[in-house]
Amino acid sequence: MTATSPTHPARIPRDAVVIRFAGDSGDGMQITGSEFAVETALAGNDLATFPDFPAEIRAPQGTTFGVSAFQIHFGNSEVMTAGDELDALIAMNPAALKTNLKDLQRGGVLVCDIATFNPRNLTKAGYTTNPLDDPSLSDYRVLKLDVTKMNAEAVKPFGLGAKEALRSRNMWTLGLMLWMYGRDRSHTIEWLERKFTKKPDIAKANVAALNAGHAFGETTELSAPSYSVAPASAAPGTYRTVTGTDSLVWGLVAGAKAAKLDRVVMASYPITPSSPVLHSLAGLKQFGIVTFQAEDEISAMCAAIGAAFGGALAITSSSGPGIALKTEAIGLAVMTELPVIVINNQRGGPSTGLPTKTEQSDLYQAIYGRNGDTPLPVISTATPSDCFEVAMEAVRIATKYMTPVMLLTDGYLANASEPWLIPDVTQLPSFPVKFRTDPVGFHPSLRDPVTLGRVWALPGTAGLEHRIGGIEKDYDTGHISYDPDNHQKMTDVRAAKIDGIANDIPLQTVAVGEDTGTMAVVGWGSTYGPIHQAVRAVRAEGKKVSHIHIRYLKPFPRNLGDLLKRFDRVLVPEMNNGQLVTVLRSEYLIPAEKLAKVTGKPFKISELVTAIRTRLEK
Amino acid sequence: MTATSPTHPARIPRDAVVIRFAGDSGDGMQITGSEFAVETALAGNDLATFPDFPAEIRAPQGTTFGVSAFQIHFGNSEVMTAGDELDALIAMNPAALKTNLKDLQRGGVLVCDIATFNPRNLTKAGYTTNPLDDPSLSDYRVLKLDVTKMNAEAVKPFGLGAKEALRSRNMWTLGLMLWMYGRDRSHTIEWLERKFTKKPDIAKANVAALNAGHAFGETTELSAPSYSVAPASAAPGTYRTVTGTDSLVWGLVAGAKAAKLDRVVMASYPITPSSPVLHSLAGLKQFGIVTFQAEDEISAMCAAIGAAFGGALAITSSSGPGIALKTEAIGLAVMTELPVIVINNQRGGPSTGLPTKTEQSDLYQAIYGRNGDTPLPVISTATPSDCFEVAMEAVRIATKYMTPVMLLTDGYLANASEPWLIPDVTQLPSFPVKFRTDPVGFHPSLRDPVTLGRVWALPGTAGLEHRIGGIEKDYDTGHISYDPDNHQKMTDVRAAKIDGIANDIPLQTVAVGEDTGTMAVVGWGSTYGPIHQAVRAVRAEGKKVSHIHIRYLKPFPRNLGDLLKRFDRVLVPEMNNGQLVTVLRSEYLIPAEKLAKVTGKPFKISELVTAIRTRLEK
Amino acid sequence: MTTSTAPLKASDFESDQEVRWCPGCGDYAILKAVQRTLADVGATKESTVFVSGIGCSSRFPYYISTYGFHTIHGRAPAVATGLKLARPDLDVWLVTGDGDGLSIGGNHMLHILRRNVDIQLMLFNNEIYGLTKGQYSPTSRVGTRSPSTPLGSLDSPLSPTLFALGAGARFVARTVDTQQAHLVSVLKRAHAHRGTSFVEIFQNCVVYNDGVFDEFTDKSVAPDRQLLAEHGKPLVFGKEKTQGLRLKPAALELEVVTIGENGVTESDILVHNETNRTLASLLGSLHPPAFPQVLGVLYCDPAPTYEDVVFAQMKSATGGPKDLAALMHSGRTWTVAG
Amino acid sequence: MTTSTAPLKASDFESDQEVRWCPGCGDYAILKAVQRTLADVGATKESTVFVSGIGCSSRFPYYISTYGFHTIHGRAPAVATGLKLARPDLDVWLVTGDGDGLSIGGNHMLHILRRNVDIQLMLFNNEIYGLTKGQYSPTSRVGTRSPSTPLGSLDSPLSPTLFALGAGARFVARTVDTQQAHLVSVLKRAHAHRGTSFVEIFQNCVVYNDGVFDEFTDKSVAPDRQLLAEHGKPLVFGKEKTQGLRLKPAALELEVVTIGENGVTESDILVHNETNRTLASLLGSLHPPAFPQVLGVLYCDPAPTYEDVVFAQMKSATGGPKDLAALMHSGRTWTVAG
Ligand SMILES: Cc1ncc(C[n+]2csc(CCOP(=O)(O)OP(=O)(O)O)c2C)c(N)n1
Ligand SMILES: Cc1ncc(C[n+]2csc(CCOP(=O)(O)OP(=O)(O)O)c2C)c(N)n1
Ligand code: SF4
Ligand code: SF4
Ligand SMILES: [Mg+2]
Ligand SMILES: [Mg+2]
Repeated sequence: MTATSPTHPARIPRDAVVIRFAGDSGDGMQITGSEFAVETALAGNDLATFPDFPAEIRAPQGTTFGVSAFQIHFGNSEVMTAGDELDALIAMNPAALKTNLKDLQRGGVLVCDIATFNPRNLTKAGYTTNPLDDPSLSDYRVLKLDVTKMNAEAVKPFGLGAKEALRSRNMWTLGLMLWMYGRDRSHTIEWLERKFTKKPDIAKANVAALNAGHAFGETTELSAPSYSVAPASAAPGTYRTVTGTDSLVWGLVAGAKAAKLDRVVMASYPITPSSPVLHSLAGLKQFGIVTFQAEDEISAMCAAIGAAFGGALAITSSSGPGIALKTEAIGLAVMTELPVIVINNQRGGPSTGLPTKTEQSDLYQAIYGRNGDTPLPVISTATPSDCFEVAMEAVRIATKYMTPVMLLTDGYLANASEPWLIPDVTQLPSFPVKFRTDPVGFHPSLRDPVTLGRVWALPGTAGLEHRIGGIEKDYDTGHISYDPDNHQKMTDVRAAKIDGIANDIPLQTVAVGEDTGTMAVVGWGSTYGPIHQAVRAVRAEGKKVSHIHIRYLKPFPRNLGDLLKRFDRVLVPEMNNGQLVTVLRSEYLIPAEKLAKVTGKPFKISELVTAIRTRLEK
Repeated sequence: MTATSPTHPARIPRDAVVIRFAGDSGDGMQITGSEFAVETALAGNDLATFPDFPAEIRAPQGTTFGVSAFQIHFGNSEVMTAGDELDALIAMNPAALKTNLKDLQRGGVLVCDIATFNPRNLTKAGYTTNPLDDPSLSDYRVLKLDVTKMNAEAVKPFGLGAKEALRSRNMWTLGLMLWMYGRDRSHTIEWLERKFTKKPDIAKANVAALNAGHAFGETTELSAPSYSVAPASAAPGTYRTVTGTDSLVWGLVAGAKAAKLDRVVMASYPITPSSPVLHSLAGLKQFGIVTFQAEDEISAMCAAIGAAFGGALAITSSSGPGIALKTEAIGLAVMTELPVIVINNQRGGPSTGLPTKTEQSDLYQAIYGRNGDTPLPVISTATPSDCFEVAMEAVRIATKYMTPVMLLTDGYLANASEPWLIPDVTQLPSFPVKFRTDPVGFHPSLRDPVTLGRVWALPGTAGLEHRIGGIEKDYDTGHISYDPDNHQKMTDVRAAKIDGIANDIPLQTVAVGEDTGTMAVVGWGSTYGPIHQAVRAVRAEGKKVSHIHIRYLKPFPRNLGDLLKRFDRVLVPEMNNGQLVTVLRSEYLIPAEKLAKVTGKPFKISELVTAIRTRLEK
Repeated sequence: MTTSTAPLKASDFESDQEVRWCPGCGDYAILKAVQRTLADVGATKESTVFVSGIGCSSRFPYYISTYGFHTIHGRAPAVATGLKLARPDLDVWLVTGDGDGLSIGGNHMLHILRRNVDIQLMLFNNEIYGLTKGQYSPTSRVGTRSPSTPLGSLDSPLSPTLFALGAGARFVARTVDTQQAHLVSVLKRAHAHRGTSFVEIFQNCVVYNDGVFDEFTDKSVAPDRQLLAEHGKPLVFGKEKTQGLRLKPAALELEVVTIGENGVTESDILVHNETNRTLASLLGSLHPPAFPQVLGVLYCDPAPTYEDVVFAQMKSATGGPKDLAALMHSGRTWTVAG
Repeated sequence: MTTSTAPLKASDFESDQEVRWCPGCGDYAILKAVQRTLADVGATKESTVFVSGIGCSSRFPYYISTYGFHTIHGRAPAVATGLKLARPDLDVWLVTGDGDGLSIGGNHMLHILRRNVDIQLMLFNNEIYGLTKGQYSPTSRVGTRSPSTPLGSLDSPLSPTLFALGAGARFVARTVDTQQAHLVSVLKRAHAHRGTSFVEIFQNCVVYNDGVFDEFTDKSVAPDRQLLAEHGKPLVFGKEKTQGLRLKPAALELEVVTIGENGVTESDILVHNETNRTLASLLGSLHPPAFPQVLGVLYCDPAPTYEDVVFAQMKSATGGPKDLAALMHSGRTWTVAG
């Protein structure tokens, strides 16, 4: 921790803070934010971050649609969302100000690099007058700094080109913000030196910029005070920050290990926001992981099925439109009873919709979206770190029940990050698969009497030669059968197998509050954070409201119905037009109420608090 | 009507009769049955027929899986199903007997051609002993006739080859059955002469065979009596028999006419049992209908979308697996708000499933099976003739609301046939579409204030140049928009548009019985006939049971909820594992009960009667 | 509104939408060339339609003031086929990328080419998936490092030209984003050709695959690495056009020779015949440095278009019932008296 | 059970399932030939897998006593690719039809060929959709009357050979269902070839397209209408093998000549070189009556298989964390003391 200089007013303590770095795509806001997050994590705060990329690959400089932002929420106790309103906003250019100001709370700190507020940039951002010169910003604590100039001076000694010099502006800003919140900067310096080992001048310049920004805060009388946020109490152990993508991928690796499957085949076709799963796994070849970028999603799903037939842990991942293309083949996996992990990184629909925005509107598709009576298990992820456990569960269920499993996550979780207590690998669950080898009494249609899972018999095993396919098969022999009663029997067993999983998953717990009350706020997926905080808030007002978050969507936990019936009302906030609520109503005949938000953005805690309050008043 | 000869015992009058012609694929059972049906229709009976083809294209002769059958149910009052148990079975070979006997009622008439009951055929059919020689058939009135021999004699004069002679066996049998039920045979003779104009000998031989069979019945003392079935009372007008495929196709042609669209583009990819729709439309080029056999279902759906953009009536048809492949593109049609008729001829699932068997297990897929919040109207056909009206409705809704419409029919209806009062074309509804031409104030996003249907502006129209696509569009301008509130608004308007259709469709009526009672038996699709008859049967026992059959599945008719709530219980028989019942429960929170049959076969009236009775006793 | 009386200028084909490709993207140059072409061929806004799939390239229709349809990934050929079957009167252009058109859309590409639907098909080949941030594509060279192939790609790439010829295309051409004059001339040929005109445009993705075509597009080497094929003209290249292609006797292979060196004369140089499929595929398979990259119209051998035969057959289909009533009364009917 | 010690006989590869093709279907002959081939190459039941799509032809796996997967329509190449990526040790055969493989499955076919996955790919080409009762297919000739084309088909057909060559196939062969000896010899070549061995088998559909290949398969005309190409041998045909193919000088075209007539000698006849893509596509585009139908291995030019390079790259990937714990601890971590 840097001590604040004596001449400087003491830091104002805060429980939690939300700040956002916003600038042009080229301004390195993602790196700036991530580094701030690291220093914050290392300072012992709990935190949550969310990056907001522009929809365009690389929009023209200075345009509003080219703005890239990174938000971080940190505090001295459990932090579960990236935060609603901003305490501080860093706007590296007019466009960044234009697009982000609405989220800054009154009295919040606003840092602007005045050098960028030139007529050209102002018009590009759609300003007719310079907001820095008119009263429009009077509600905020504006720091009008010529970052560009001050930074240029700081880096001058290293003889960088104008362009290069400009590039380090973000480090100057980072330095200032690290000072403002009393964070260390040694890890960032370390990192800069590692990153630019081959270009020592650039490294030095960036470090100088960082220090200059920090020094500026420390030595100047700023019109904005500085703050301190005490560390959060955390369980002992080794931590790191993870995005949903990181922990999902590691969960898959852990799942393969737990299943004792040393060949993993991941077949996928790139699509936003799902591609990072493919990218990460492509970097893990040393784990015996084969990644296959197929020609399309149909091929990816079918390749996964082929790999499963061959005895590998088969994985495919995509997003809504790609999952739509996979549905016919998913039916084949259900019919042939082969284990495949199907990951859906949900994004805004319908059709191409809002590819870069988050949504959870593919639940219907996951549960109902196939021809025929074609049931399969559906599970979902709630937080970035939760993805690890859910991925392992997907592997366990798929291999134990010989079925494709739909794992629903979304674009928000894929990119959001939070600190994670790294698990002890020796303590992780283990569920080794058994391949059939004994030819005596073998039929491809043999089932485990308990799980009803079909036998997994691999090509290459002498005496188990058999044929599978998408046509209905005889219950006893596994041969093609057009027999009416057999079709009924197979339809029933396919359904019973999936329903039976309910006996093999944890009972539904209550995330916050009692298991009875005036209202249960029921969610699934990435709405966990905001619902959690909102329920806490209304409970603080003495309301008998509980938060129930469902991971297992098909089948539901055995006790879910009884649990929900112990509440006077059930409110179901979803980032879709009301999908889980429909399923709950038909399953339990309870008048669950829909609370839909379909804007491509996560719920704000405040929105939920208001919604819960008003419903309770009704 | 042929008078029965004096020496002959008088015909026994019957209200309704079910007979089935069964033989080898090569024995011409379909033709025989169809001809019997025509003569029966012309005799003024109401009737329903159902062909049962083998799954294999052309299975080896004499095998059980090569048996082809044709069933006809006719009577002196409303006939609504192809019938449960058989009054008479014609088995042209041992395999036909083996596979069909179970459906013949005790005391029923069984006609066998003994010539075919030779060791070779018996073994092929899986008989160890000849059933004609053992007591196994003692429950039936068996006519052991050497049809082969008698027919050979009858056709000898025309010097046919042995093969050719054998081929006319079916006409001999037809003649006998026409006599047995007192049907005329003049139209069949007419038809034979037309069919074989180029081969007069064949024509003569077949006519001779027909007459011989008839004469045999008339002149011989048969161990089986003959019957008479009085004509049913029918509304005046011109009738014909239609299969579901016929009336569906004509309904589409009528729909195009009503919409004043003179270009129809039907894009499809062959699949059982949907191909006949493509085949029929391919024969109607003179109506300005373009049929396009695409490279796959995705292409078919996309070509339909392109055609709709161009201003044609766009149609695509498939079955479950093919519809699965279309789902991504269907989302594009929803997003771009273009009218496309999507016909799903349902078959047994999951995956390839039971391609030649009927099922109605694609309702989930139709209502929920897409990524994103992607609502579209779903309507269904109940009987072969009903397909005509439903097809017209699909065209009306699609063009008026600018939306793809899912039309659900099934393999049973596609092939089943019944008499149809041919409508007067001048009396058919008319709903001409209006294409936008005025550039003043034009936006591609303009909507009809009432229907919320988007404007249909065709390429080629000067001043209306615009761009559409699958990315979310601005409500006002139609340009790409990533704006959060706009996405909410567009999601809401897409939902409101579809829900609004409820105000533009007939209120739900009750098919049989009162609009209140102890039980409503609620069906959809091709279960209409059996439910109807079953409900009548239990009502005859004094039970307060009504039959409600839903054509409009999304949205439901406005009054459906209230109507169902006026019954103590709601039973939902479906040829799937319980799909409509799920939708009804979530929509109206009523404890609707599932009655599932997933055997690839239609419900039997008796099955339903028993099911209703037992539920009522519970 | 457009009354489309006066001939339109290239600028008339600019839409009101802000172009959102990365600064320096090759797509800008192609956009300009297409607008120029539309003006030069006297196209009208109202009867011209641009259909695209998904990808950076497929954003194209938004930037042209004609009708446009930004469809879904890989399906533009199917949508365009349906559009032409409904409206053969329209002048349809198709825009696709190497991923959109040859990865997910390969099957539709294959079938529109063999059916020979009358459209102009522009494949923007940047050998990368631009929109999804840089994964390798079916045209990426072996060893391409990308997010999904951190150690280099392994799949041997497709040659769009050879694929199109194998699919039965009747018009196959290649050109380069930055070579405006050549680009426009090729696009005009494509527009003049009736049937599916397949045009592969080498397009530079400055962000994810910058300079991948430099080996033959870079000003410094272009003259020696490019052969601009013209029908009926000898296949020569080089600053002084002293190098040319010669057919190896009886070997069915081409070789590079220099006119004036060891007895080679003009007359030894192979003359381009754009109606010869075999020659086209030989030219299409040449690559620098050993050979020049052959650009221009490699193959053009017109055949009836799909919509022409479809509507000709419809015209000839005069049999069967003429109207709905007749249709419904065809076959066996009976009447119940009132 | 099989211990697969003693070499297996063709009959050992018959499954216990009743074969359900139409009597007289060409598929029976192919089934026999494949069983014969498996025995001859010393295949084992347990390490052999047949993967198919949907169609009459795709029923094939049920009739072979090895492992088998009857997948979904058109997707067999994708399933086979996944299988090989999991299990490169398996000997995989793929069975598809002209509809399954070239209509709905065209894209997967294209990509498995360019990737060169090591399988034997048999395309049963009967120029029709058999299973769905006789609609025309992408290989049906123009004018084919079928349920979906009552007045005759209009789409110009694909040539499987030219398509495969355009896709980058490294092994392309053609043979006929009824010519057992030739069929078996070609299948053995296909099995011996490492990579995707594309074998088009002309197969007669007795029910929906009977006799469509008679013009060159009928006993009476076969010798004069078939040219059985063999690497290194002159391309001759005819009862007395007196007719042959000659390269038209400088025209990149082939012509039929008769040895002994107007000065033509053996030496004028083109010698088959199966490593020459251009020759292969020239031979592939010849059709009776003007030319013979060329059968046999038209092209064979081995390249590394996809799975070989995939697993070689995996072997070489030694960087990065070695185990799960190391992976999860990679990058920035911090410790909270207990
Ligand atoms: C069904 C589906 N799958 C995947 C995607 C994601 N996606 C969009 S564009 C694209 C590839 C674009 O590459 P290319 O066609 O070469 O166009 P470029 O961006 O390079 O111009 C992909 C994989 C999608 N939008 N839809
Ligand atoms: C997704 C899907 N679409 C369509 C079908 C229907 N279908 C089954 S086989 C087939 C074509 C078969 O033709 P081909 O591949 O040539 O095989 P053949 O029967 O001629 O051997 C079609 C269209 C299907 N089963 N699945
Ligand atoms: S990513 Fe590449 S192709 Fe896409 S716009 Fe940017 S430069 Fe162009
Ligand atoms: S339909 Fe044709 S291809 Fe299919 S089994 Fe019968 S003969 Fe063979
Ligand atoms: Mg590209
Ligand atoms: Mg075929």
